[in-house]
Amino acid sequence: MARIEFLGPIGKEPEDIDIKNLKELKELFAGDKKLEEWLDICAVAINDTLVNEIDVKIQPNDKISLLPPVCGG
Amino acid sequence: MARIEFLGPIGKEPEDIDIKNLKELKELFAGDKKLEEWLDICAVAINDTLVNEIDVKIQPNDKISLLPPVCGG
Amino acid sequence: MLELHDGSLDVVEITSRWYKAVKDKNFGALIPFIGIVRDEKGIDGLSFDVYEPILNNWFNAWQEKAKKEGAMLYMAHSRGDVLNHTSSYISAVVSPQRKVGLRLINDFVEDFKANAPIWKYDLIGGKRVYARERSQALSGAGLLSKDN
Amino acid sequence: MLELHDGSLDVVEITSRWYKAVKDKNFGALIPFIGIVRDEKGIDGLSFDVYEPILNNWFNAWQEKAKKEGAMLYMAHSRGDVLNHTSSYISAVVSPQRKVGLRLINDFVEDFKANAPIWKYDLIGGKRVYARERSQALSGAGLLSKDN
Repeated sequence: MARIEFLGPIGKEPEDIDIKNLKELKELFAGDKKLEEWLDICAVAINDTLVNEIDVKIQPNDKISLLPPVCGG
Repeated sequence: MARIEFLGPIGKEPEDIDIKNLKELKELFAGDKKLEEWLDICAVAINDTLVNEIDVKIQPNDKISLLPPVCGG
Repeated sequence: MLELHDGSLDVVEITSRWYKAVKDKNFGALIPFIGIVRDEKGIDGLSFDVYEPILNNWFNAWQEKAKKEGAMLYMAHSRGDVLNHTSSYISAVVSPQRKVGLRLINDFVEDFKANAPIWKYDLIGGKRVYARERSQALSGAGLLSKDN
Repeated sequence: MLELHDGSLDVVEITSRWYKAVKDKNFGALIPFIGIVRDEKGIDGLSFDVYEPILNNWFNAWQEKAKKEGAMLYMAHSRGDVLNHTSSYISAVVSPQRKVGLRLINDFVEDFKANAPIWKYDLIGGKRVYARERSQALSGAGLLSKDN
């Protein structure tokens, strides 16, 4: 199982999910009205590295993070 | 009499001189071997404002300053 | 040289400590950038969430970059609530050269604003309100969007 | 907000005082630039002559410029001897906006280097040696040169 974390203002508990790539995650989330607005603006990190491609493979024990727009300082 | 100040590293005491413009000052200094190397690199201020023209008039009681190259900080 | 603090930063303590740590190391310039929370739009202050793993990676990459120019970076940031007129963020560059230092503090602070995984909230009437309109999307944002 | 000190600057005292003076005034950013004398070329330190009347004019013109952008400038400089690993120069910008502040500290420090009427000497074996090769001629230099 991979673990998905919803960071910062998303305000949602982490979930363990059984997926093989990010595309499956996207399909899994489709229709989640509450999450949709976040998905449009969130970046995605796998094991703390930002990724830019949807067909990235997911290994068991991978950590997937959703990162909303940032504003430090 | 105008007063001329030799600032920073020139290391020369102020002098009171009777001139009507900067051109006369230049002529006055011509031949002063020790001063010549400074004149080549010094800027000139009259009453604490830098000037760029040699035919500027000098009034009695004006303060003329010679400013060598600077390096603050 | 990245430090996270709960609540407001003690500016005098932090900047004095950094100065003392570097003063004998023959850097020619120390340039801190100190952010102070402004009292505006009726807020009582700001609040922050920080995601440390990616923040550490981001900072370490910058530290390597600075090292290649003979410079070094410091950064302190707050977690949680930071009231108006106190500090939530301090960065500093130390550099042998003035011009390198001035360029690095500019580029480092700007990149921090765009890429550090920190989320800002306005504190209004005891509530945290996500500062959405001042926030910037990270690289690759929208990857999981249904429109993508 | 221009101050001249005999000998080395007390960095912690000066920067702390400036921070306390501005922290409640709703500026968003304080950016000090702290110059520290480097131990190099066998010098014991640096020494400075300052011509105050023109320095004041130069600083006041910059302060007006900063004010037009809602910002404010501070500067402290040493007169006389400043030993290695101590500070001879601190400038600071306070600004509501980060970008304005970062631009101003860069432009202010660079213009200071080119135009402030201050003369630098290396301290070598108890003697003051004019740092001619690191110095910059002011606008209009050579006006009285016989070759001009």
